[in-house]
Amino acid sequence: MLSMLAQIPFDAILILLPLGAGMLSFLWPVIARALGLLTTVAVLMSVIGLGWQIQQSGSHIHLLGGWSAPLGIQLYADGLSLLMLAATAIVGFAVSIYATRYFSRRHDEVRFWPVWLLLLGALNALFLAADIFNLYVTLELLGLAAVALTALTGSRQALVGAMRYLFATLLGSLCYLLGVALLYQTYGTVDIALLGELLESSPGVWAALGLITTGLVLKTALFPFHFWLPPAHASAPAPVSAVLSALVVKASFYILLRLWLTLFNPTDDSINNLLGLLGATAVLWGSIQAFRQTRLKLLIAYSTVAQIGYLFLAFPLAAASGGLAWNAVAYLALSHALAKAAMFLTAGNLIHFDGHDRIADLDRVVQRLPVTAWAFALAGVSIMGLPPSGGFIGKWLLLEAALKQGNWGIVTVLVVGGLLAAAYIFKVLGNTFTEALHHHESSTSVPARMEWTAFGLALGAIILGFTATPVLEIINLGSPFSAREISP
Amino acid sequence: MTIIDYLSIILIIIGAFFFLAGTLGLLRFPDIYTRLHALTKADNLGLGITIIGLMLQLESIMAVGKLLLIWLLVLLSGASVAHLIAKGAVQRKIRPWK
Amino acid sequence: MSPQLIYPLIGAGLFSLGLYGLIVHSHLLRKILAINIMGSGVFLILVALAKRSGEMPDPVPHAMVITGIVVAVSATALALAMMLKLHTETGRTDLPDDQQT
Amino acid sequence: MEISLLSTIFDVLLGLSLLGLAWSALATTDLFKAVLLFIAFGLLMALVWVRLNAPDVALAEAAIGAGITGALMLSALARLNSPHTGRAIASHTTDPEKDPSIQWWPFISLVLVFIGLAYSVFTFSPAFMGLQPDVYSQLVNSGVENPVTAVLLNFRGYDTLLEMLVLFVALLGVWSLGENPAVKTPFISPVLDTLSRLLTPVFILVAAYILWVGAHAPGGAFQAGSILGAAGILLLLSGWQLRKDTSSLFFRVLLLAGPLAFVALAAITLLIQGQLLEYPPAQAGLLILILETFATLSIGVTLAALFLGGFPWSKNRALK
Repeated sequence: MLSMLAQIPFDAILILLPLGAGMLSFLWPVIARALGLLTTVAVLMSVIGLGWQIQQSGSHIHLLGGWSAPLGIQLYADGLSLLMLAATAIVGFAVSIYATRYFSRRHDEVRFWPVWLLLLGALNALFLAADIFNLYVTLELLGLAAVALTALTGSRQALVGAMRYLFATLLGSLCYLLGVALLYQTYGTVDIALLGELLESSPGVWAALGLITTGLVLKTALFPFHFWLPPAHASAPAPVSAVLSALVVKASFYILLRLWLTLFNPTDDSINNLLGLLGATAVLWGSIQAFRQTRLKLLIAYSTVAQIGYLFLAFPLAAASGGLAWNAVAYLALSHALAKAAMFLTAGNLIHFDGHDRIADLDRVVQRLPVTAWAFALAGVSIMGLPPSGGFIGKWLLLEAALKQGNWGIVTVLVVGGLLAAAYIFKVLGNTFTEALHHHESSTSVPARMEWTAFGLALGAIILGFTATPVLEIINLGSPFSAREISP
Repeated sequence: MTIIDYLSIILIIIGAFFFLAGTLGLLRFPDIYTRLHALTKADNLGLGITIIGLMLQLESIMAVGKLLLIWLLVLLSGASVAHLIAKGAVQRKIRPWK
Repeated sequence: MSPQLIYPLIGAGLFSLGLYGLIVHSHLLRKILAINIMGSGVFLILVALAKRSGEMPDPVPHAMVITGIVVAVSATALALAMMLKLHTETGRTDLPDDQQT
Repeated sequence: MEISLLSTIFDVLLGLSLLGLAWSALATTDLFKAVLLFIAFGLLMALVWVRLNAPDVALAEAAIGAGITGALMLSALARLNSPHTGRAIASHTTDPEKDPSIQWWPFISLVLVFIGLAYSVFTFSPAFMGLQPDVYSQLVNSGVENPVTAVLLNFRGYDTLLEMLVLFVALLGVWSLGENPAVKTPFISPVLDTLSRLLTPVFILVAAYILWVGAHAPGGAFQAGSILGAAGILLLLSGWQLRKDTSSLFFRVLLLAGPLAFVALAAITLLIQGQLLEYPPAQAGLLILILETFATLSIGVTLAALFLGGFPWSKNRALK
């Protein structure tokens, strides 16, 4: 029985299943909702299966078409890919449950499910890819699907946000592709592992490094390339915003991290420091902007800009502390995915309930929508980095790495960033207790399913605060961060 | 170089001359109708002559047929598109040059 | 100068030109044109460098570029449709700058 | 020597005219002119691909890069000009705020990007084989003789599967923006009508030929598909419409024929061979031809649907 389980190609299933389901839900819209839910459940199970396989036999390679590396394309899975796949599966599952009620009109449903399932497939394909050109194609699939979902409502803000997003994502992809072209034309392969063995310093490689990093940083919305993120994430429908903030921006960050770990190891510190500096600026700038917002969804979107900054703080630290900083990043990425998805879903609930998301007019939400208010508060705990939460563990690890090296700049940013996050979270929470000038006696009620999925995700972000040891063990399966520690 | 080769070269040069004349007409003629006239007429002729020149170089009858087909298709689409453009111009009440 | 040296330079030129156009122009159609020109530049660099293996060039970049061309037309179609929708909704063909706040 | 000097001059001229066309397409105030210059740019690009011994890319560029993209842009421009009235509004054909002078900061960064790229390109070694030897040595096992088709459909077939889905997602994105904008009365002309009637069979024949020949010579699914798409665009332009009783399911299946065949084959090979998209070498040629046929149909229908623009069925019909 177990040996049979070990034979099941979960990695291929993770890609084919959502893609196939996306197409079928387009052909037969009647079954789209059921098919979507079923698919996300199956994806969740497959991630568990893949995790079990990796735990049994280490990192996992799948030769596509039976052709091996330089000629063919490979799939590769280790602890890091597993972490991202798990985040995708969990958030995807929750968002799908949420969407079954959120998109209640047939007209919206028909347009949402096929694109969402294809986006899910693109995410899975991206986290399993081991080939930089294949990554380009998955990035494009992901980008166009994300833009299509952003524009779903067809409102003026959504269109403007989606258009800006489209240009940013296309520009990022082109820069990335040019970098890939230069690497291919220097070493004759697009396989990440092979490139990692071959790479040496040369002008072509430097140009490729610059282009790839710029392209991916643009797609990840690191300061100062964050301009496109708030309008897009704030104007999309709530489940889409959740996916965009929790998963899609992490996808390009994942590629950057992966390439940084395997390819651009020997680069000198100035680039690492630059990325760290941009990250620090993003933390401060994003948090201040978040605090200044008057609309809840924009506040959450700017909070994403800030939280992305934390991920980049690890780059200057990793040179000396290696695994510790990367573990922190992985943990932060996972807990941010859960917490931020929960926040956007609660914002969706509030809009559904009162028809607006003006923070000042959040009229006694605690009494009227207790579950949603709790969900927002719990997610806020993780975003602020208070114990016990996943966000706390991530920031604690990062703090440890910074203290070890005596990097007081980053320590300061971490502390100030946490305080600023507390400021904008409490700004929202405070308004949920008070009475607004205009009373809202909403007649619509929020479906229980929508409230509890948001709550579940937020609870997940809190639970991550108790599971540091097993989760870190899983992340380090197949030792994705080891290369860094070996090389001087 | 055989006599056939020389013939090809002469034909292709004549073809190129017609293209040049057609393009010159496109650039220098006063209004849309006369420009269309110069362009389609001279280019179709130029292409035909060029294609005859190229045909002399071919060995298989299939390839000759393909070239002929190309010429016919360009004739067909060139003539139709010229007509459509002219008709569009008439509908927009663009006066011919006098 | 061999074609494998001339055309990568032209490709680099097209990439930079497209980037410039994308930044300075506000009309959406022109931004879309600029993105397409940038893409052509990337494709040109990729294929021209493949010619270094002689009269039978490396086919892998050719396949990559065909993939890239199809991706480019998909993105262009989506961008044009969004531009038209934006135009019918707002009457504008550029992006307002006041979206940030 | 003389020949190579001549061809160098030709290459330089061709390259410079590419740059010139790109510059003027971006700089001209008239958008219609800009689009036309861009189409001319695409055609010159096709010529460059031929110069670089990349005939497959040349075909794809001429058909998709210049042809379909150009048609999409022209039609978008036409709709921009006359959304309701049918009269051209001058302010939308030209760029009102365009400042003809150069903006310095972007310009300086452009020059820097160019210098960096050019320098790194100069340092590349002059002879480099890439994966060419690997592809040619495995060509016998790929089932086709055209190396580009072998890479696209066999060695890197997974990329092609994802790429077809990119095209599909773009169509879904376009459709989610709304229904087809009110079908404007087509340009009625007996000449256009006759032309489309005459040319449609030729288009189909040429597409089939390009598809078939792709196994051993330049051509293949993408080129053939875009030719089919062009046929569809011509038909749409001459006023052809979907019959009201045509089942939308039929068209939806047609749209997805390529990706569906791909995913089905991927699943089957996964079950039988153990690896995704691993074809048994004996059947590889046949399997690739089948895949390409479905892909051609899908690409053709998708491109024509992209040209049409909006959702072609009314809301309630789509749900059946």
